[in-house]
Amino acid sequence: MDVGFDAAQRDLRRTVRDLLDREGGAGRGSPVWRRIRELGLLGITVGERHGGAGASSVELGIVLAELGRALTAVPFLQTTVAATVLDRSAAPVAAQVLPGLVAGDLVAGLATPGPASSLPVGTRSALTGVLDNVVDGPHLDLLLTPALVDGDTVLAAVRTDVAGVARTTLPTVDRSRPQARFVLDGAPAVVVGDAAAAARAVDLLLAAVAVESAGAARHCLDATVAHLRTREQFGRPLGTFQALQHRCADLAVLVESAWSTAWYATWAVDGDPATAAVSAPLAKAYCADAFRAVAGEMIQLHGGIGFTWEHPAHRYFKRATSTDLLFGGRAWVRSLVARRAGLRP
Amino acid sequence: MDVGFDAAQRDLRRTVRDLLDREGGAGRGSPVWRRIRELGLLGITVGERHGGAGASSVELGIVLAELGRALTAVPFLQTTVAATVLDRSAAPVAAQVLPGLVAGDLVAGLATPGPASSLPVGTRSALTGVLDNVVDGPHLDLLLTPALVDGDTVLAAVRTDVAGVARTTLPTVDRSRPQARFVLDGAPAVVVGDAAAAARAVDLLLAAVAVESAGAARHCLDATVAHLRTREQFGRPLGTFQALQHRCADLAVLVESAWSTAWYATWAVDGDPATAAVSAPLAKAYCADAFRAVAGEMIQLHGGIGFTWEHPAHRYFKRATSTDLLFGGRAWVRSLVARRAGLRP
Amino acid sequence: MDLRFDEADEAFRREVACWLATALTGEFAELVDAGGPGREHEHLQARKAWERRLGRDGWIGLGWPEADGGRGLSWERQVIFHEECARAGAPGRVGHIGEQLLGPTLLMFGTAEQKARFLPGILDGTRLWCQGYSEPGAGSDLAAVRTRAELRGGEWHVDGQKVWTSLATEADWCFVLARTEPGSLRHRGLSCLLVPMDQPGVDVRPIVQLTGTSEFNEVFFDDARAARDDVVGAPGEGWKVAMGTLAVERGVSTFGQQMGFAREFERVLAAARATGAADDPVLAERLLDSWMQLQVLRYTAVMTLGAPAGSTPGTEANVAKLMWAPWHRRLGELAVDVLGAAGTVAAGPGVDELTPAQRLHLFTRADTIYGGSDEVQRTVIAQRMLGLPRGPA
Amino acid sequence: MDLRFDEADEAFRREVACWLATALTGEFAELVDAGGPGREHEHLQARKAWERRLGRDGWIGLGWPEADGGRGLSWERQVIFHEECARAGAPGRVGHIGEQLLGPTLLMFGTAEQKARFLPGILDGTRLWCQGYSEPGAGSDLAAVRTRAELRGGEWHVDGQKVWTSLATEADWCFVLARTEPGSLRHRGLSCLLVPMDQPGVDVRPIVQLTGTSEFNEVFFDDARAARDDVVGAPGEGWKVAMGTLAVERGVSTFGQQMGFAREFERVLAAARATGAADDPVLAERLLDSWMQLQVLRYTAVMTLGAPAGSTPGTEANVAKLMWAPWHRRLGELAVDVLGAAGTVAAGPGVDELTPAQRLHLFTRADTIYGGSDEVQRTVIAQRMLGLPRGPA
Repeated sequence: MDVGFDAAQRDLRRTVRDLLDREGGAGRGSPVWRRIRELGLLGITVGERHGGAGASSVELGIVLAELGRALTAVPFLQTTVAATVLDRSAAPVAAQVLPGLVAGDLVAGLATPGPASSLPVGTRSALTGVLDNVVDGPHLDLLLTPALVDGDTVLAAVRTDVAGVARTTLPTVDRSRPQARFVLDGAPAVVVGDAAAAARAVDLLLAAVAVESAGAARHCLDATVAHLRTREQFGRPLGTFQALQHRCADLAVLVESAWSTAWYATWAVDGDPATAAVSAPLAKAYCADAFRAVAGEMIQLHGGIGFTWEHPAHRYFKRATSTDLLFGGRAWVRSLVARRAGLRP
Repeated sequence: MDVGFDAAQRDLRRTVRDLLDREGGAGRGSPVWRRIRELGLLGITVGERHGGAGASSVELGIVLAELGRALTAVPFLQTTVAATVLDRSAAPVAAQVLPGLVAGDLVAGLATPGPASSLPVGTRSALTGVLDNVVDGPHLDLLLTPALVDGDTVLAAVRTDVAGVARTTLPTVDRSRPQARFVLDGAPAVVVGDAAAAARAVDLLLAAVAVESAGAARHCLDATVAHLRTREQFGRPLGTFQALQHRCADLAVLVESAWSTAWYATWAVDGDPATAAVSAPLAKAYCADAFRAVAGEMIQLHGGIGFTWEHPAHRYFKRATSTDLLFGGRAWVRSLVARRAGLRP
Repeated sequence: MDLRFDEADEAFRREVACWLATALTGEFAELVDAGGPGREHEHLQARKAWERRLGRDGWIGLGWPEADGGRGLSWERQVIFHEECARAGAPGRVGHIGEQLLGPTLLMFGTAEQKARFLPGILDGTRLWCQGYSEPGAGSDLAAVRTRAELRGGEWHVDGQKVWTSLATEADWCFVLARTEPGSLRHRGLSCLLVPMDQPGVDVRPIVQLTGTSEFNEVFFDDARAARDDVVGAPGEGWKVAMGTLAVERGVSTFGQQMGFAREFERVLAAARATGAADDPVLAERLLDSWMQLQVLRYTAVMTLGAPAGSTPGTEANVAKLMWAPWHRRLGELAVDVLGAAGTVAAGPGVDELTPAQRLHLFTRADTIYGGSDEVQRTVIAQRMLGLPRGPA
Repeated sequence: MDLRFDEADEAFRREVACWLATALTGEFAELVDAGGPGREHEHLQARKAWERRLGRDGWIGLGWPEADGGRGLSWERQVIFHEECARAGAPGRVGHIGEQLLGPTLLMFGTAEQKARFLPGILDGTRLWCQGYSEPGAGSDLAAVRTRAELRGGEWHVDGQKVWTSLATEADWCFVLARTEPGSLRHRGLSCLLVPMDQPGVDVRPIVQLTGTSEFNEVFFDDARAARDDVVGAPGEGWKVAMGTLAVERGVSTFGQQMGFAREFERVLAAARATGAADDPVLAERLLDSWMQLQVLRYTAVMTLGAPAGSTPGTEANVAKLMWAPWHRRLGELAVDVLGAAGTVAAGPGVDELTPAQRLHLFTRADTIYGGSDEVQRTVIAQRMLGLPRGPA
């Protein structure tokens, strides 16, 4: 067993953190996106034959945790998850698009997972259905989605700029996570994987969301503790008040355990895929809860200032909410855990 | 509107508290039961024509809250609830047994309520079925129970010392609340009320349990606060530690609101019976939750000593648990609220 | 004990309901459900007109003594008025700071001359007030007030900054807690001054909140002036006056607030039924919890409002706040949770274009902070109600 | 990062499992699931024999240095041993205080002579220890220890009272934290003494717990004696030694504890299925929460146990305790709640005749108190892990 991060992984974290501290913006035209492309981070998990770095899900998680911490609004999570999925695919389309994804010329992503009843249906080359609340939808050139073809679940790829695909950008409360609705009406599609590949893609997505959220939750705690150390009321730092200390301790337990759970799932998607079927949805559910709790307390423990637009607390709070409600939502993700753990039929 | 207790009600409370501070014991042979009989408290709600005091459910609640506070183990709640129910009944048996109940020569009680599927069935004069977990069952001479007769719900009375009734005393964790199981096998029965009377009887029972629990919960908080005021650790009273102050404040909110809710329901069973259909089960559910929470914190905030047999904390904790699990249990009582409030079909 | 309104009260309820049904029409029809916490920016001109209408028809100062221009009505009737207003969706008040905070403070501490000058403008709904207590360094710790006022040339010169001042953009006057004895510490040396807002030394800057809207403000005083006599209570007794103001916050209006909560709950329930979330067992349980707690809020208000003084002196309001604020915040969470993914989609692209559910979700985060944070309420309850001893320092 | 056990470790796992399958038979068959917290009173003689069997076959001191008689195994193998013991239902240890607390303390602070005298009896399972730290006035506040010891006539004379001493009735020796410098305050002037239990000056009185059983004891020292050299560390350095002991509490045994928790959870789940409670949506959700949290406990133990030292120094154990203790307490609540009314009926009329579910429900109330209460853990985490400043006094 080898629990820690190695030197290269620690270097990667430092590099990404430095980058995100320096560069800002949102979306595909932003300076931060340009630097992410330049550093080759988009191909981090993609095999070298497609121009990637061939690293594992752990390295991907390191970048995601930092993006969560900074709440950077770029389509990195979606693109790298899609690229990882395609890198495992034998479909010819994978080899065609992967260089563009690695270079950042193309942006791809997964449709929001959910119950089978919401999947598009059709043939192996044309799909019909509605894909709603697709995260980073306004940016996507390529959309991956589980679909029902002749009664079987497959993983399909759909280009977004073709006839048969109508995209509507949705306004969002969490402005760091844009969304679109896609209406597929006999949209041209190619199959890139079977039902197992579709399930693994969702597991990867959920683990990625978990580790991103864990990074964000950790930042909420750090920022809150820093505030309490310096802000004075009643003639002394707020952080000396025992009631607040004890609440921070409970948050620390939540953050530490969410962090461990997210990393376990992130490692498992590559390191032990069979167990990821449980640990990935479990991590998503647990980290979303933890993130909502700590972001809520971040506002509360900052007092009035935490309630202003100017202070970043609300951005974490809105991100935490969207993390919980999107990606299948709370009930569906928990039902995955319950069924896969054998707790429910 | 008249919210407070009047002078006579305050006198009653003082009388009962003094009595319970002085007299102890458990069950029908105890000194405390003898004094309760002597004071005529068993007939508190019974009309004067049957030898009672003709007071309202509020006066009954005053006695119950004190019994909850002291955790006195006598079949008062059951007997007075049964007597109140019978006092409203036109059945001849009511007039026959009420003088005995008022005098304390007879002890009666209601079977634990629950879903209709668990009711005994039969004719208007003979019932068959199992009545389990009957509170104070070992003491009861007369048992009231809703029953199904020709498809209708009625309220029936069954003597416990006759052929066709087999009683088994059950050992209990909460030793202040004995139980028995009654197996009725064509047991002789008389109908003492219709379906509405059966429902009102259950509402009264639930309100009575609520106000008894509210009294007990208030005592748990009082005792815990008293302990924290005096017990020193780290060179000062535990009660000066802010984290403990804030937890006590949350308990105080729980206790105050449970107290108000219990009194609202207790008043409503006589003062506004239509609303008691919601407020009585709601009060039982809310007060049981509050009582469990405050009794659990009573152990925690007393530290090791609260974990010993010698300290009374565990008796309140066990009583709180049995309060929640008995009298229909948590899910059933909440489902009553949900249905009667129109939240669920 | 009798927890019902009597028949005469119920007749009064019908009178209020009839008046509202008539009045909330025409120019005021658009005001149904407008205003109030989280929506304070809506329809301000019409709500000011509504305030004058209330005053004209005698619905302001119901509980004030008749000698002071009020109607001297019982607390039951005041409750009924607030309940019926909430039930009818009458708009959030813009005059409530005058009616419910400054007015009672003047009734307690004001001189006859002050009452004669200031109460009529409140009662007829023409003069609006805001409250200048909190400061950037004095939120939970009000005694840390640093705004100072000096009596020079026959008038008070006020300098400092207030914050979280609701409706400061609309108010004609502000009652300001200021330090009038230089060098005084904590609770001593403070005074409560009545300061006109329309003067060069007063600058109001709205604070943009996490909802993208503004209803709280910063108020800057830069050599602002107040008349020598416009101090409530004696100079230096401002702490006593401020505590008096805070003690009257909430009370009979609680019932109206709860009626408003019930309307909000009904909307959340309707959304849950529309989306099918009401059939999800976990959400159904949360809806039931929320509804039950709302009844508990009401039972508790009924049982404590009219309770004989002295049982748990003065802490009923703290208990009530610590019940409703977290409840309301949880309702906000439930409001978006029953919508699921749809709960993340805004009403439009503007930063302030939120759906009612989202506004509830976001704005209720303030409930546990303003008007005495949950933490302050807990300390007050622990020390004043339970008698737990203060810690060191 | 690789969070799996390697193949050689898995081979070791099979070896342990085989040994347990063979050993837990015959005279030891009755010990399956016996003992441990809440059941410490069960089968004591057989469990003492089991301890000697463990020692004979080399299963005590797996992680101790080979030079000190241990086997010098990796933490992975120690984890595996604890996991397999729990999986097989091996009985609660009676020698764990010696192996897991005193032994490591002697390895850190003991002299060569002390190690030679005391470690073999622990390793062969023949000498049992108990821990004399807590006192009636020194629970959470260990520095308030008042038991005193004085060096007179070449030996220590010990007077005082300890409390919450597990297995004191069975122990041969006790390590006692005592004040050896008269008039010393708080952390100073304490020493850690090794005191034989079988002497006239030591009196053990069992404490009857809310379960009706006893596993904690009071231990009274009335001029009890300890040899001059039987002090661990220098006289006066007892605080350092005691803190060292507390720091080694828990660690690899956490995994065995979690495996035991999993067995308890399975029993609760089975009961819920048998009663139909598993179909009640609220209880089903609580069962799922419990199961998920149990996985989180394991993930957290995996990720922190082997983490490089220095990341969050020394507070992993505090985080772990604040996770498992409330979790276990909630499992106890769930255990009776899934039984409903039947959960209130005892196994028999005796005060200690509880069902396993009831015992879990009642005994887990102690989990959040002993071994550092939740409150103490929170303060340690806030100040040592998060770096929040101490308050006044």
